Order: sequence, then structure tokens, then C-alpha cells
Amino acid sequence: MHRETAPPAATDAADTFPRLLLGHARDRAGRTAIREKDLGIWLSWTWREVAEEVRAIACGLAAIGFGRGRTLAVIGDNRPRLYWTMMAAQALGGIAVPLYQDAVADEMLFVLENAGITLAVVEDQEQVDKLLELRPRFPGLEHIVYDDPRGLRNYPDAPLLSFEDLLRRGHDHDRDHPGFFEAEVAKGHADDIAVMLYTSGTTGNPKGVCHTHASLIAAARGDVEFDGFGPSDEVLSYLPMAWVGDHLFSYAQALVAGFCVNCPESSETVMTDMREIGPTYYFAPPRVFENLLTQVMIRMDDAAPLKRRMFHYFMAVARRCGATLLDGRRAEVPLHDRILYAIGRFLVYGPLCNVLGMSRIRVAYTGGAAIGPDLFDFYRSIGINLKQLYGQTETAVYVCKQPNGEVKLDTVGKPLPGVQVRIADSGEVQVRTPGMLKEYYRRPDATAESISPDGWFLTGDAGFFDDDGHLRIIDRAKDVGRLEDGTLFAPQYIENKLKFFPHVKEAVAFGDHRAACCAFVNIDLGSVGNWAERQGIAYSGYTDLAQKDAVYALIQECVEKVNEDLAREPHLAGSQIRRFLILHKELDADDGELTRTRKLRRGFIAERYRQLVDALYSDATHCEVEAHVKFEDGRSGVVRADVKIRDARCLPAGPVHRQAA
Amino acid sequence: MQFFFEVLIGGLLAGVMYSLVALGFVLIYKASGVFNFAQGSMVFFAALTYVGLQEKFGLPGWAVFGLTLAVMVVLGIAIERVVLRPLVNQPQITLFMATIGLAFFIEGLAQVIWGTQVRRLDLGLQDEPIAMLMDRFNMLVSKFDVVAAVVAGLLVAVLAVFFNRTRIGRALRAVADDHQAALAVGIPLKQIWAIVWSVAGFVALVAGLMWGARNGVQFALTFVALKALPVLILGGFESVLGAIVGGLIIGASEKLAEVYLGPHLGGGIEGWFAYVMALLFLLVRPEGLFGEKHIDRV
Amino acid sequence: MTHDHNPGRRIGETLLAVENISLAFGGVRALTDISFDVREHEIRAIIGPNGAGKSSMLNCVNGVYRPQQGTIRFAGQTFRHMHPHKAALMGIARTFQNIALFRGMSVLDNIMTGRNLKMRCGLFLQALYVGPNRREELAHREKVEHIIDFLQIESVRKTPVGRLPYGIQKRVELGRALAAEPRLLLLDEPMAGMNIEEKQDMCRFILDVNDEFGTTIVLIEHDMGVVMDISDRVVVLDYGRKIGDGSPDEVRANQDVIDAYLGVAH
Amino acid sequence: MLYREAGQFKTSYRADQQIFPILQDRIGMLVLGFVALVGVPLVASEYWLTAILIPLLVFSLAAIGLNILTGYAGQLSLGTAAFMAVGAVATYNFQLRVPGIPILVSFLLGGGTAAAVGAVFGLPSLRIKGFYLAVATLAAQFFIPWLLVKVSWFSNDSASGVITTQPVEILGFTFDTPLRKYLFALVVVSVLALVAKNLVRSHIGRAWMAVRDMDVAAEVIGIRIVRTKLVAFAVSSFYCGIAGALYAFAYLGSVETDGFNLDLSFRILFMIIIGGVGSILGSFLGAAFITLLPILLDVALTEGATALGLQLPSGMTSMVQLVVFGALIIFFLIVEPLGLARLWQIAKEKLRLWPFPH
Repeated sequence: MHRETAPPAATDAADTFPRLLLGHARDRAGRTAIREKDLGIWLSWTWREVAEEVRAIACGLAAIGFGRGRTLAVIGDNRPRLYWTMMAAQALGGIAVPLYQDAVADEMLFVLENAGITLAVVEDQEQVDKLLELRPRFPGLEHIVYDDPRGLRNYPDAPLLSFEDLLRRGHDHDRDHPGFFEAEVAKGHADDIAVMLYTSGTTGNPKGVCHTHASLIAAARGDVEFDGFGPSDEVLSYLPMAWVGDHLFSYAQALVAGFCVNCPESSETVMTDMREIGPTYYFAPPRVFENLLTQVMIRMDDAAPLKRRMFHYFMAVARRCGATLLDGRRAEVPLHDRILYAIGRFLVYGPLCNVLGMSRIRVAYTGGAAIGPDLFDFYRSIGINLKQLYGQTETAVYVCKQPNGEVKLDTVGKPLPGVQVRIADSGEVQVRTPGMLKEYYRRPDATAESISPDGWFLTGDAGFFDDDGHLRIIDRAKDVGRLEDGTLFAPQYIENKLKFFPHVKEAVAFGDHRAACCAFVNIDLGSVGNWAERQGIAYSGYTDLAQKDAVYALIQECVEKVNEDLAREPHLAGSQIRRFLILHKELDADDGELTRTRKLRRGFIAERYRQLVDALYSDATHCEVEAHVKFEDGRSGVVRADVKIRDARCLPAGPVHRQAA
Repeated sequence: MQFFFEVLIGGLLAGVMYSLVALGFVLIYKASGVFNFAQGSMVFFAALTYVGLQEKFGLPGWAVFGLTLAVMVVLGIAIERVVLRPLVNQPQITLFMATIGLAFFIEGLAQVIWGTQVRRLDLGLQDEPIAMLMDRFNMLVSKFDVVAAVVAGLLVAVLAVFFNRTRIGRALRAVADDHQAALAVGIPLKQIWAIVWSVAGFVALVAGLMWGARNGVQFALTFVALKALPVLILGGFESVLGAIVGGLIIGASEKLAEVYLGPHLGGGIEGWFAYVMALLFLLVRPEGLFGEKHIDRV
Repeated sequence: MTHDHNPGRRIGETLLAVENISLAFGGVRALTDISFDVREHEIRAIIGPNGAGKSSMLNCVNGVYRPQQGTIRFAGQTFRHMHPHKAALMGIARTFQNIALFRGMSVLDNIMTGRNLKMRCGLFLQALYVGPNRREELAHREKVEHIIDFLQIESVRKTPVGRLPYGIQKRVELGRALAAEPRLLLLDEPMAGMNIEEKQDMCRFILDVNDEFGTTIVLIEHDMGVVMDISDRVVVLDYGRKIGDGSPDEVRANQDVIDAYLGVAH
Repeated sequence: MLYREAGQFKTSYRADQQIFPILQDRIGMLVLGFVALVGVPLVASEYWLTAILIPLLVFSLAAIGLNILTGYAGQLSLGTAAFMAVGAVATYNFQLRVPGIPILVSFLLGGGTAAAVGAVFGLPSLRIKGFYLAVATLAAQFFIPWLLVKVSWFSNDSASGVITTQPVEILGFTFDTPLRKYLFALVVVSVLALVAKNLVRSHIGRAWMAVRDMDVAAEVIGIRIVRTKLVAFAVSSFYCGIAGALYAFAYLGSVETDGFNLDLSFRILFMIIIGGVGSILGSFLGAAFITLLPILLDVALTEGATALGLQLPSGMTSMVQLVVFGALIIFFLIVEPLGLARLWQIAKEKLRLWPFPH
């Protein structure tokens, strides 16, 4: 397939997103810029049409008083109109602030206030209701523009405006003020703030990360050049718009490279929509890949015995040589394996990629959390070029990436062009990158804390470079602590090792300033539930299943395997898990135990389950607790449970000989 | 006038023979809701088996009858097991189509076992006029037809007793009324169905002997069953009495039409007359003479 | 879930009036002398114990049953009895207590069938397919897609209905009724056999239908909570007679109704 | 497995509603069309054409006709052969008695006559359903061939009602060799199959299926039950009529009207049961199956008997055929009531989902 790798000149020089858009509208006017599955078919808009829509929206926003330097909230699923709204806001010199669409009203309040929002463009009634709920406490909101009018017919005295009305006003405004739009775009400067992305932060309130057009475009341009993306690439945008990952790959990179963004019909249809589109470039956090793999395995369990055996046989072949072949090192693979792999590609890998919608993928990335070895190997071995990257919201995820052919499980790759990385004495990773944030919005204190006077961003991650010059991250720098006897303790490292087992969904390790390492475990209801069914174990729900002795035995195996691993690492051998328990409830972002990006809020959890932590460090074999939980319908209640505690076997430090897998 | 009566009586007696076949349909329909298109094939199968056994072993009539009956019972039970049980709760139309398949199967099987040539079946009855009627009224009434009518009458009486007086019979009627309820009060549905199919086999055997003795045992016997269908439409699928009355009406009107109408139409009308009559009747009274009217509950 | 009686929703003139309806099946009385009216844009509930004649009442309104006595007045015209086809033509649609979907067809086709009445192409054009018939099919497909979107069943649009869970089937049946763009929608126990979450969804759909399209709705429901929440007025039947009629609060206070529900001997 | 659908997405309802929405299916159909039009003429022997391919096409068309009535509209008919007879005789007479009439017009008129007769015999469906109706169609099956034989005008006064068809000539080109007849039948059947597919995916088709699946609900959403059923009878009989005409004109050349008997009706019913009720594809599969099975059975029995040195009694193979047909019908009704078409569909689904189980 012919690929245009070098973007034409008009967009090369553009230094703001609106100018990039207008450049594409000139250079590839008739080419599809964005698609959305709506009412059963894929509607598409060309770059020219997108430019016209953005123009109308921008004029409409101007007509209702939006302008330079002001902020605009965007809340909803990935919808073309919401992406266009961000472009329109930027065209006027305003700042787009995408919010997590699944956040509850209270969580939104802080961001709305902090960002000084006066205007919100939202998807539907659900979001409108949340904003109206906040109105008494947040009177600053002047306008709410909604896309889907359903259910909003009878909201008499709310400051609502339909998207159609906005467009109508935009057309009027455009007609009455010829040249207004062009003039506004011309006023734009590369150093204007383009977007504010709120990081949920593991402690305290979220902070608004301000990115300029320059930083985002530089980061996106670097990415695009690194992997050679061009206008013929397709992506599926299904991750929250407020997340930096989505913002980069379906907004910034799309505008830089001019590729096509596809919006799924609804969150339930993402799988089928992905299969229909067949994206060529894919980005997902490890948990998405993990869920996919779990589904694959569960569905294969239901297959006929012969087919199941065939699947596992060829998966073994793939594990043996798939990744090597993907790296282009054909010579290292014996001929019979190459033949078997070719057969496997026809019978298993090809069709499997196809049903997952991944057969056209050239490059897939994952990042944001550590990925398990089985998981990583699985995708690479069936021929999907899955790689890891490293970066933060603050660095526009432009720090490290794995180059093709240099993909290693436990590293996050090499620094990207233009990026400098140094390891501080404390072990902290510090970076200088073109994608550096301008500041935290209205938080000079936080800005000063994170950016050193000489311009290095302090990532807060602990890591080191390996012999090949690849960066390896082990934990959050501040979480790395020491046991009472001074042994190094890296909780996230341990937790990740636990979470690599499909039966474990979440884990929380304790140990800093304590005698030994102990852990909470959340089982994976799908995986363990499936296992229980096959074992003939009946259970009524998570809490019941979690406290079964058989389940404890299952998890104990996992814990002891982690201990085996730890025992082999010289400076971590002392932090093997001594005791563990399985939590009676799933850790949940709605209860404040996880962030919206599903990161542990360690301190909060330690505080909330103090009783259990204390029990872990006593001789108790069980502990009675009650916990307040919020149910999905918004009510809250109390879960009471008797949680068992188990001891795990620890090994002496030193190399342990394991059978070759 | 006496010619008319002669034709009428002949028709009525032939009608009894139709009823004999129709009875088999009604029995099975009542008990299991299956419209058994294979009833005609069972008649053929029974007759052929009877003749075949007689030829092969030269046993006395009663012994052959007993053996054939045993075969028919086995066949009935096998049909219930292999064909109907797996199709339980399927739409009636599916069951109907299954019995069409069954008809083909049985017809083929009978001839694979016993060969395809036409055979005579001698029950010791002569198809000759009854002398008394001949002498006194100058009417031609076949002795054979009268005997057949008596046999059919006896059979109906026996079945009536069986249905009304025996425990199994009462269970059968309960099943016919409401399958679920019957199951709920502990009537073994499957066993009942096996019995019904066996009884239907018995009826088929009697009908097969009568028709076989009259027309010779041959493939054309299966068409007799096709004549029973209009009888059923007329009489209603669920009524033993309807089968008898319907048979008489069809038999009589068919004969009369053949004699009085046939010459004007060029003959051969007995092939379709009963059907067209039944069809016209259906338009007036879709549930048949003695059938029950159903109300569709929504 | 409470129904805001917001000012945007106006209750209009009487749309449907049944007067002195009596219905019997071969001597068994199903309905005796029932009268009530339904006003434009309102949600009217019919409640009553099992066998009270609720479904029979709906069946009289859209002509599946022919009452022996009484009249039905709909949109200004008076009928001795309705005929299903005529009822459909006049804009009456309904769902059934036991799901009555076309099991051999997909969700899309089931809902498309609800628009058959609005399709005009003759047999010859359909045989050709291309041209006017395709334009018609595609135009109706789009309308149907709006219903699919409205009921949030995008992920199953091409699935045969027989494979769907019960709650979704109920939704599809509602979709088929909505496809006819009815003035009056008769819902026979739309929430029967559902769990709480499914009931909430269905309630929201019913209210949204009423709100968005102004459709007048008559529904039969067992769940008293639901009935009281969403309906404007309630008719209570017991043993084929009307024993109560009024706003949810009035009905709740009615002694006959209380007796009927507590099972006081008659 | 062979279906690689990632990247096939629809940007219009038109693309989404096409008969073969999947690219691989479209390619498959093109290949099949090429084989039928070019491949077969190159390799097929006269025996193959006259004994297998032409009857296969003719019966496929009749099966489509019956499938419209039974499979789509849910009305069982045992009178298929009678409507074929009407079509054959009517076409013959139009050709015979209307000077200069083009053969295709005769075919259409023949089909139209069958449609009219079919609608008349469908009238009982006003009042009756299910196998009552099936029995009513038997009336047509017995009455019509009788009438066609008895009134010798229909067969131009030939002995025993045999009609000898006129040559098929279109624009001066005569379809006289087996190959040409095959091509003629192929084109007629393909066009009509497409028309049938168009009907069943339009609103009349949905009305048929609605009446079949749940007639009360169909009535309530405004479908006129009686009219829908009568149209089904008429369209079905039209197809059977054309099939009958092809049977006479392209397959046998001269036909005894008596040959359109109950046995033929049953054979076509078996085709749709085994092929798949409610499926156009199934009509072809069923016709192929029922046409090929006796031939294969015959070969197998004869070869088997020879190998064992046995002398088969005369007529034995046809008896074994009865047994096999009967057993197959029962087998399909129990195991796969939707027939070969459903098996094909399942296989296709499996291939689409591979390696996942269905």
C-alpha cells in the first residue's frame, strides 16, 4: 500500500491547530477526516466539511460571547462535534477543557470552578443534568450547548442551547461579520494555551495541565515522524476525551498527520465498530489489552476440543517464534517453525486479528501502566506490532518510545528525538521534552514543584537506563520506601507483578516503615468466576466468591509465585509478601479508592481499611469489617464481611531455578 | 329408484371403509395433536405384512393376525420414540410434515421387505351380491361390504368402550383435553402416546385387511388414506363420531356423484370430488361437523 | 423516576372514550359495562388483579375482540367495534403481554415491519427493488434507526429477536409499535418479568415517548409503584367491572380498590 | 476463517442493505456465476445437462415458489405440481393459439395464469389455517390435473393429455440443444431468484414473515392478513407456473399432464424441508440434493450389488429411495428444521467468527 509519510508543506509550517485544520482543508479537501457511526452507518466528513463545521461552531461560540483566553468545557463520549468544538474554541484563541464524561457532578465541580468555565458543550441529557445539578453551587456557568436534544424538550428555565441553534447563530454571525473567522485564526499564536487536561492526581485535587499549541504540535509531529503516520491511517477514538492519550492520538496527531478518526456508535459497540473500521494505528492502556485477551481466552474455552487444541498448539508456536519474526529476524527462526507459523497465521493468528479488528494495525501502543509479560507476548506473537511508550499528561506523552525491532517487555523504550532524560540521585526520572506543559493552571506552587528551575520536568517516577539505553521504570519515586530493616520496598512493582495474573484485578502492597510486606488483593470476578464455575463452586457475588477457601488457595499460588520472582532480584528479595487478604469489595473509582484512570489512591485506601491493615500486621486469621459503598444507582449502603487473612511462603534470597517455560 | 338406493347403500358401505381409516387419524390426533399423514402407509404396511407372513409361513389366519398386530405395535412404539418424541412442542405443521416423511419411509420399507408385486388377500369372503336382497328388492349389495361395515361398527364399539370404560381410555381423554394438566396429575404422557400409536396400528391392520381383501394388496392402498382426509375435514379432526358420519357422507355422495354426475364430466371424478366437497364445506364451517371451535386468546 | 408534571406537557381533549363496553366469551363475562376516557398526551394506566379483564379491554380498543355491547370513540369517530387494521390505520399501536415479536426476523426487520402500513410501493416495484422501492426502504430504514437509537438497542440491530434477553425483546416490541408513529399506544404489561434496572429503563422510555412525541399512552401494569409514578390517571378493574377511576392519589384512597387488592371476598 | 471483514464498513444504508454485504460473498457469487455461465458449458456432458443441471434449475424455481408460500408466508401447500401444470399448459396454449407471441411473453402469461388459479385455491386461507389448508390444497392437486386431462382442448386434443412443446425461440435464436436449453433455464431462474430475493427483503416479504410468525401481532400493526396470504399464493403459484413451463419447454419437451401429480408436489416439498424453509438459497440446495440423491443412490446400490454379486429385485432402488427420503425428512425436521441453508449459515457464521466458537 502506498503511504504518504511526509505531510505536504501547508501543514508543515502550521503552528496552531486551527491553521493545521485549514491547511488540511486546502491540501486534502476531499479526503475523509472523521467518521462517526450513527444510526447504523458510518457518516463521514471530509477535511473541507470539517473546516466549515468548525467555522460555523466558532462563529456561534463567538456569538454567545466566547473568545480569546476564555475556557470552554467539553463533556461527552467521543463525538465529532465535540472534537470540532475544541477546534472552534482554539480558533477563537480560547482554551478547550475536556472533562471525563463518567465523572459524577461533584467531581466536575472542582474542575469547572478551577478552570473558570462559563460555557460548556455537552453530549446529551445525562451531562446537562449533572451541570444543572451544580448550578446552585456554580452560578458562573452561562451557557450549556447540547448535541443530542433527546429528553431536553422540557427544561424551561435552564440556560440551554441546542447545537443546531449554535450553528444557526454561527452562520448568522459569519454572514454579518465577514472575515471574522480568518482574522481570529490569524491572531492565534503557537504559545497560546490550546487545551487544559486535568490530571486526576493520586492525592489532592486535580490539576489543570496547560498545553500550548506549540508543545502539543511538537509532540505530535515527533510521534508522527517516529512511526511514519500519514493521511491514509485510521484510528478508532474510544478512550475518554479528557485523557491525554485520546487527546494526542485522535486530536493532535490526527491534525498533524491528517489521518482519519473514527468515532464508535456507543460504548457497547466498540468491539464491532473496531472490527468494521479495522484501524491501522491503535492506542490502549494495558487494561484494555488485558480485557481483550481475557475475552479471547474465555471464548476459546467454549470452543470444540479439537479447535481448542489447535488454537493452543499454534499459540505455542507463536510464543516460540512470533515475536522474533515480527522483529524481522527471520534468520533466527528454524525453517519448520517458519512453516508452522505460516500455517498458524492462516488458521489462527490472521482470523484472530481479524475478529479483534486488528488485522490492519501497523503500530499499536500501550502505556500508562506496566504490562504483563503474557499479555505483551500474546499480541506481539500473533503479529500485532504492540510497543510501549512512556510519558505523562505534562509531557504530552512525548518522552520514550520503543523503536521497531527494539521492543523489550520490561522497558519503555528510548528517548524520542528532541527529548533529554536524566536520572536524579534519588532515582527519579527527569525529562526535558518539546511536549512540556506550560504550567499548571492557577497553581504556580505545583508548577514550581514539578519543573526544576533549569527546565526539567520531575516525573516522580523511579527508574534507570539499562545497558541498551532503554529506560526502565520501577515505581513512583515517592512510593518507593523501605521496610523497617532497610530493605528497598517498591509497592507498585509488587502490585504489578500480582496484577499480571489474570485472577488478580487489583493489588495494594503495604510495607513502608513496617516489618514486612503485606498485600490486599482484588480478584477478577470474570476470570475467577469462570474458574469457579468450572470447579463447580457456587457463589452469589463478589463478596461471597472472594472469601471462599478455594479462591484463597488460588490466590496464594499467585502470591507465592511473585515471591519467587522477588527472591531473584537482589535488592527486592527482602520485600516478599508475608501475609495477604482478599478484599471483600472491589476497589472503585466511585468510592474514591481509585482515580478515574484506575490508579490506586494508596493513602486513602490505607486510611479507609486501617482495620484490615492492622489485622495483616497482627496474628489474626480473619477480620470483621464494614464498608460504605455507593451503588450504581447512586444509593449508598453498607457491606459487612468477615475477611480471611492468609500467610504466604517466602523464599530465601538468591537465584531460584525455575523450569524453563 | 331402487338403483338410487343400490348406489346409496353401496356408497354408505364404502364410506364405512373410509371411516375405518379416518378412525386411525382421529385417535392419534386426539391424543397427541399430530395429524398423521402416514396412517395410509400404515394400512398398506399392515396389509402387506399380513399377506407376506401368510405366504412365507403358511400359518393360520389368527396366528398371522396376531403376529402382524405385534409388528404394528412395535412400529407404533418405534414411531413414537424415534419421530414424535424429539419433535414434541414443535408446531403442528412441522409434525405434519414429519408424518409425510414417515409415510414415505413406511411405504418404502414395506416394499423393500416384501417386494413390490400386487398380492391377493383372501379372507374367505366373497365380493358377491347378497342373495336375499337381490331376490326380494332386486338390489345389488355386496356381501363383502356388509361384513366390512359390521367389522367397522364393531371396531368403533370396542374403541368406544376402550375410551369410556377403561382406565387407559380415561387417561387418554384427559391427555387429549390438556397435555400440561394431564402431565401435572401424573398421567405418563409418553406411555399413553405409545399406546395410542399401537391402537392406531391395530386399526390400520383391520382397515388394511378389509381394503386389501377388496382391492388387492398394492401400493395404491396408500391412496385410500388420501380419501380419509376429506372425511376428517367433514367430520372434524377430534371426533370419532365425526369420522363415522363423515365417512358415510363422503362415501355416499362420492358414489352418487360418480354415477349421476360422472358421465356428464367425462368420468374419473372420484379422484377429486370428495376434496372439492370438503373444501366447499370448509369455507362454511372450518371446524368440521363435530369439531370444537377454538377462541384465540391474545 | 417521579414524573414531573412539568408545564411543557399539555393534556388535551379526549382522544379515546370507551362507553358501556361488555364482552363475553361463550357465556363467560370478561367485561361488564366499562366506560372510561383517555385524553390526548396523557399516560393512563389500567390496573387490577389477575383476570380482571385488563388485556381484554385493550383487545377491544384495537379490535382484536369484538365487544357485544358498547361503543368506542376514537379521534372523533364512533365505532360499535374496531377492526385491527382500521385501528392501526387510525394510529393505534400496541404491545402484548406475552412478547409477540416475529421470531424469525432480526430486530431491524421487526421494527421495519411496524412501518409496513406506511410503505406504498406495489408488488412490481418491490420485485425490481432498485428505484422507488429502494428509496422507500432506505428512507424507512433511517426512521427505524432513529427508533433503535432512541431505545438504545444499536448493538443488537441485526440479531434475530429470538436470541435476545427478555428485557431487550420487550424493548424491541415497543420499538415496533413506535415505528408506526402512533397517536395512541397501548402497552400490555410493558415491565412484566423485568428486574429493577430494566423496569427503570422501560419507565424512562415510556416517559420519553410521551414527552418527545406527545404520544398518548394506555398501559396495563402490575407494579403499583411504577403505575403511581408515571401515570396521570388510573382505571381500576376487578372481575370485569370498573371499581375505580381517577388520579393515582384518588385511586390509592379508594376503599373498593384497597379491598380488591387485599382480596376481600365479593 | 476465510472471511476477513476488518475494514469493511458501510457508509450508506444502500451498502448496508445489499443482498451480499460481505465482500467475500460478492466475490464468491461472481465466481459461481462465472462457473455456471462459462465453466459448465465448457465441460458439462449432455447427460449432465439434461439429467442433472436442467432439472436442478427447474426444480429450484418450483422450490422457490413453494418456499415463498410455505417458508416465508407459513402456508403449507401440497398442490405445487398442479400449479406447475397450469403454468405449463397455459404457456403451451398461449404459444399455440396466439400467433406471433414471443415465448417469454407466453411464459409470463403462463405464470400469470397459474398465479390466478393459485389465488383462487388460496381463498380457503380466508378461513382456515395449518394442515386444514394443506388438505384444501390437495383439492387443487387432484382437481386440476384431472381437468387438464379431461378437457382435451388444453392439450390440443392429443391423446392422454400430452403436450408437445414448441421450440423456444428468442429474436431468431433457437434454444434447441441441451446446452442452449440449460443457458435459457439458467437465465430465467437466476432472474426470478433475484426477484424473489427482492420481494422477501421488501415490505411484502416482511408482511409474509410477520403473518407466518405471529398473525395476531401482524394484524395489529396493520397488515391485511387475507390479502397478504392471497398475494403469497399468487406469487408462489406464479413461480410454480413458470417452473412448470420450464419443466415442459426446457426439460422434457413433451409432458403428460398426469405427470404433475402428488408425488411431484411432495418432492418439491421435500426440497424445501431439506434445503431450508424460508430461504432462497435453501431452495437451490434442496433442489440439488433431491435431484442428485436418487442418482447417487442408484449408482451406489447398483455398484454395491455388483460388488457383492447380488441381483437386485426390480424396483428396489426406487423403494430404497422412498425409505431414504422419508428418513431424511424426519432427520432434518428433528435435527435441523431449517435445513441445509441453516447449516450453510452456521458454517458461514463459524468462518466469520473463527477461531472463536459460534
